[in-house]
Amino acid sequence: MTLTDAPGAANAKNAERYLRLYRQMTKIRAFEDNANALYLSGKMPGLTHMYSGQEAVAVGICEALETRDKITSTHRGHGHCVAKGAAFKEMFCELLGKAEGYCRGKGGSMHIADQANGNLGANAIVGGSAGIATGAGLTAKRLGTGDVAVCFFGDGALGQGLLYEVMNMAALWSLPVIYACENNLYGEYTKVEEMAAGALTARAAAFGIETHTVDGQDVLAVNRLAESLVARARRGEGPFFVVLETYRYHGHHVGDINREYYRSKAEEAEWKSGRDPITNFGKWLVAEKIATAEELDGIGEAIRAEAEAAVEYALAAPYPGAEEVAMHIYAGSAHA
Amino acid sequence: MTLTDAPGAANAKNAERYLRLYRQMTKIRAFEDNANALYLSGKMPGLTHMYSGQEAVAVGICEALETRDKITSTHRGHGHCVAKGAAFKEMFCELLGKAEGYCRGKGGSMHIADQANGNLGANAIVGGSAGIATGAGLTAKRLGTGDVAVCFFGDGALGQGLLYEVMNMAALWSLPVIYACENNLYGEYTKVEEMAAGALTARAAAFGIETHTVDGQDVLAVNRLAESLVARARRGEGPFFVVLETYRYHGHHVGDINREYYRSKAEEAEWKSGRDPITNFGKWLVAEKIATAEELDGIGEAIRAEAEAAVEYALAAPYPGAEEVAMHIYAGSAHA
Amino acid sequence: MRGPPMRELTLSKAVNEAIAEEMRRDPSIILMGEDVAEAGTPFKVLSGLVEEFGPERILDTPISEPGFTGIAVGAAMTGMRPIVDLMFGDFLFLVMDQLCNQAAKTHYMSGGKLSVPMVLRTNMGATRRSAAQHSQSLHALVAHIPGLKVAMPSSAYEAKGLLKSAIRDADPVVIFEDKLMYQDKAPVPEEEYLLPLGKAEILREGRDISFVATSSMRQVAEAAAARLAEDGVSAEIIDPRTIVPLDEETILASVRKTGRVIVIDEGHQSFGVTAEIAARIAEKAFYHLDAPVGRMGAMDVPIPFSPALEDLTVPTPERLVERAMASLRGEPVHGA
Amino acid sequence: MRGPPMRELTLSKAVNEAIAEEMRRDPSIILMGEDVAEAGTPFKVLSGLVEEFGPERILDTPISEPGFTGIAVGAAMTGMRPIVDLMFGDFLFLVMDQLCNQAAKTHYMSGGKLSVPMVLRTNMGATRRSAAQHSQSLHALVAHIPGLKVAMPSSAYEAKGLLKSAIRDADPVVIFEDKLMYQDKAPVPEEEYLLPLGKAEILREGRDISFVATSSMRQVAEAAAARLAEDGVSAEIIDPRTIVPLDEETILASVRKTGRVIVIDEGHQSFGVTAEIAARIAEKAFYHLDAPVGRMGAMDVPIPFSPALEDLTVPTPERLVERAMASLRGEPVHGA
Ligand SMILES: Cc1ncc(C[n+]2csc(CCOP(=O)(O)OP(=O)(O)O)c2C)c(N)n1
Ligand SMILES: Cc1ncc(C[n+]2csc(CCOP(=O)(O)OP(=O)(O)O)c2C)c(N)n1
Ligand SMILES: [Mg+2]
Ligand SMILES: [Mg+2]
Repeated sequence: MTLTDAPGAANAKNAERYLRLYRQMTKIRAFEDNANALYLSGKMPGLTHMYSGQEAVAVGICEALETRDKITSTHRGHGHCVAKGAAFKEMFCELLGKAEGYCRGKGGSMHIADQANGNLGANAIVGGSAGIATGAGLTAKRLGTGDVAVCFFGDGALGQGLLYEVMNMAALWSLPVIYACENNLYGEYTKVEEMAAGALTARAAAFGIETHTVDGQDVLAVNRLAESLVARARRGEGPFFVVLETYRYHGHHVGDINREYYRSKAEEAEWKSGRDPITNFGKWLVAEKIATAEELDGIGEAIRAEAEAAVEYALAAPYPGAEEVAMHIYAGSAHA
Repeated sequence: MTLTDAPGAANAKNAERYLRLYRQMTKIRAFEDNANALYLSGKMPGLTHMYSGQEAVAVGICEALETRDKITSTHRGHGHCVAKGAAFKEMFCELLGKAEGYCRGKGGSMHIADQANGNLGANAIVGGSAGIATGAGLTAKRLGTGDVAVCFFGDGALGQGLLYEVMNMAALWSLPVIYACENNLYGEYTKVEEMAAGALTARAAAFGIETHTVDGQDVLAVNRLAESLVARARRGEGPFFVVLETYRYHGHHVGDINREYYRSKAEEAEWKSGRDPITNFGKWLVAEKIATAEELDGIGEAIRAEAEAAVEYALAAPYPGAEEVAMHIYAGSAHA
Repeated sequence: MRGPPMRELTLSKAVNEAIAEEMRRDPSIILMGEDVAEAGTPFKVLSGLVEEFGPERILDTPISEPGFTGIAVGAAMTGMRPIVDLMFGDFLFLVMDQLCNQAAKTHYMSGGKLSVPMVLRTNMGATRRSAAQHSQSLHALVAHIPGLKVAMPSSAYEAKGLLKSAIRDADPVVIFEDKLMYQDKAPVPEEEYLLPLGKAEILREGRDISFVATSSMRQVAEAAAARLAEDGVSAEIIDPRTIVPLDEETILASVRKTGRVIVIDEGHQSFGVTAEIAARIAEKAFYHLDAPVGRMGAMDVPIPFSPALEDLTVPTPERLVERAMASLRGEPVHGA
Repeated sequence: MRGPPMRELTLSKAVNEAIAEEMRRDPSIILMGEDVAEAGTPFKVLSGLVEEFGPERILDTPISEPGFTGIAVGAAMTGMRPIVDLMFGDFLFLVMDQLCNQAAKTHYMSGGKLSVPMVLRTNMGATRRSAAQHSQSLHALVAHIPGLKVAMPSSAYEAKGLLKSAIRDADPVVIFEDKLMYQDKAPVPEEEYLLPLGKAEILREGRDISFVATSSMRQVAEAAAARLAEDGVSAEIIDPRTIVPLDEETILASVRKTGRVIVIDEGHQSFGVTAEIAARIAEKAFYHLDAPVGRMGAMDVPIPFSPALEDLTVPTPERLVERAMASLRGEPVHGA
């Protein structure tokens, strides 16, 4: 356990913030547990990618953002969505293709977005949102809004040339963008070192971008770094590039069950038992007397109940009507 | 003048090689002078990009290669083509769209290739041949031929994401590829520092690739570095990345006449008078007593005569027949 | 062309005016691309804009087409109205992912909550001796992707009016200017005007045969119609102006009247625009057709450099006259 | 399906066998893509190949589609026969430049001196609840580009025979497997066989109406034909197998016989494959048609995630039966 906020008095003052970090991480875990169950019980169409294990990354970063700040997300995007402020009901509705989903069921897990909270959307093209996040940074700079854009992507996205093109422009134009590389050690079924030559941070340092590496299982470390980079980006000191060292607990997607050929059960067990971001942060909260173990259990239970209720709601919710299939192709006048 | 081969005795032994370097550079200059004149007199269709000023790069590198080694070239590709062993006649025929051109007139200046000499072709997509050169390296490695592939590209091509994708794979797979970045300070009408954040060599170092920077106006320096990297690449120590500092004398293309808005006449004059690769190397040859000034003049005149004869030949040569328009779409059975 | 007398403008100047007028009106418009600022593009279409609007709104980018297109998508999603300048239409292949997987689908995938009001300006057109990678007319590719609108102005007048509409449109619009027409003049009103996307124009009324002609094929159709008129054949010419949305009604009404039609477009014939328009006519005006629907696209070959070959690949007035006569005799008319 | 009794194989296994057989025969064949080795692709199509051929011939790549496609082009130009595995057909947008500007044009641009014998294997097909970026059928785009061949197997039998021909072909071939058919079984001979590119197959003979159906639309056509047979309507089914080259003669002969035809394809209808085939039929069999040529493609909408919507976007046997009946009554039949 390497949680890094100073102990003692200061913490009491920040109790509310700490509990919010805990709650947000717990929400993500609860969301994913339910999504996984929905898939395994055949109630969820398509397939989906679980964020469990990586919660401290999304929460540590998004808690440093305002609603007006923008994020772009990935195929493994539920965590980012919850962390940026989305509600369970609309999220589960989206995963089930229901009309009350954030995208009226048209996007599903891989395209979930939450415009009102500044989430420009998950993306099913690996690295595909690097341009979008950078463009959001350009808007912020051009309009002088002081907004920041965070581009979440996995280690695998380092393979996409687009990322280098946009990081170069972000650097040339000093855009307020934070490139958040979630290194969970694998892209699908391949280890990061088989896909990426050289040091990961060197990929951004090459453009003169300031880079950082942080323990992505330590929500306080992530959050502290994020607070500082966000503030600096608002002042025009961006862009920044951060490697967050983390781990995904599930398979690449919910159907990836037999995975010993590419990673061992021992490795999984090690991360889960020793480096779980929620458990460890919970222990710290108790040790710092910010909450009791019982209070934390209570939080977990309430959130799980909320998630289950949202699932029930979403299961019962209506699908979009057939007429919606031809809606939203164009925002302007209809296609003749 | 910073020519860097050791003076004296050793040079006499290498006289033939030195004169060949001189001849090859002179051939490129003569080719370009004629190509430019053809364009200005309205005899050349389309437009073209002059290599004049950069001769030491193509020659210094290609003289370190065998015929079986491969190169890929750019829109500014005449120099690479000559340096890799092409003949004037077939080259001028190609530039004029004649049937005897290397590509039967179908490629023109921007697609000139010379398969027999290992030139896989110029490319009109900036950075577009980075994959091709790397693929040639993959072939060499897979077949164990010991061949090396050189990918020529301009500083502007550093903007293309493709380059980073393939350099990563070349590094992961230790391919015998040399990425030769000709930094002539401009991409079209824009200075390199406005297009590229950070240090140019860092772009490759990020992948753990060994990088070098060399004076691209010093043919001996270029050649010595190339000899060493080619030998090492043959032994499986590649890939390598080299920045060659150089300058183009003409506009971006033959029609780019009024260019003071992006670069000064003074700058042009400085490079031409102080750093001309042919003049300086000629002086060195004379100083080292490898040739007399008269002998060098004789070489120049013979080459210019050869070029003019080739131009005359090409101007008189026939166009491909109309039936060729539908040939070569497919190498295999025709398109039904 | 009724109303007050109009000045004559080149297509290039008309595009420049459209952008300047819109940028004055709407501060959220920015323009980005390679050498768009001081250089005003290689075609000088944008000269003067950076002087008026400054480098914050007229952004010179590195040679990173996927990157800056992606940035434009993100900027559009967050409040800007970016105009992307893609120097050659052939580079569309580089930006297809950002254009077709991202820009085109965002509105739909988000259930109507996000939109991408951007314009991608590019060009088309062969016979400039620019060879296979700088001569393509690739509009059919983007027309196939739902979510994009596609405009093909056939004159300075249309170029201005359609571009202004495109800039104001809520959706991503790709506009193809024929690079051979940049210096062609046409009357353009002094007063502001917009041309709606999705409304075809009857350029010439006729009784005997309809020509549906896109972009510069208008000139081919007009020349052919003039010659046919000498033989007493009266051809009607329809310019679709936008191929998505396609004003099917205007086209069908013309064909129902004349009973004969030839569709002319400069993209490759197979799987191109002539196919879609011909198929719709053949289906929906079936009982009015007195002859098979004719198609003239570019030959299905990469564009050759040689002038002796290139001119054979595109539709010409001579060939159109021939085919029109064949149609009047009731013979099938096919091939470029 | 005459001759000795055949075993039944899944399409997935048939593809695997084709590759294994060819790799045994020809050492110049290599295969590259994401997770193609140990993982055998997410669809497990390639399982076992790396065990037989080793990681030198079955290359796991980073997530760099443009990069590894470019490398394949270069490898093909220098003596290898690479098979590129593109995990989802939707990623074609990422490789268009390397495929269409490079691979497709190299043979032509070089006047026949260079060639690119490579295969790009990818997939197509919606209704897997994979949403807009993992469901597209983009074969029309590549069919529009001269220099590429395009195969669309409709069964395990065809998948094997066409892939083997594609691998041996001297040109770049793009082969689209329907990802929903990977587990579908069909009889496949034990002995080696090849199916020629450019030869359509009459899957079912009929008198009253022709269905031209690509890929899995064969199943739609077969189901519809079976139902129509109950009503005494005899439908003929043609499977083009390759759309480039297109076996026009077999299609036209069928239509000349039946006088009625519907073209069914899973790409978007507008500017898609149904347009080209319909336009050719309408032109070349004009005097034999008793009803307008019908077209059924996918709706012109991004593929929605929601199961309630997705199924509406693709052709179904029910809708095909309806349209066939309309055609028999002489009514125009259009739209998905
Ligand atoms: C352009 C592209 N290529 C391939 C894929 C298939 N794919 C989906 S997720 C994935 C792995 C991504 O790895 P990483 O970026 O590390 O994210 P993680 O799944 O580990 O969160 C791949 C290859 C894709 N969706 N998009
Ligand atoms: C993908 C692509 N984008 C843009 C262009 C237009 N273009 C041709 S040359 C050039 C500049 C290239 O600069 P650099 O790579 O430095 O080569 P140089 O001309 O200096 O030799 C540009 C932008 C192109 N041909 N291809
Ligand atoms: Mg990963
Ligand atoms: Mg340059």
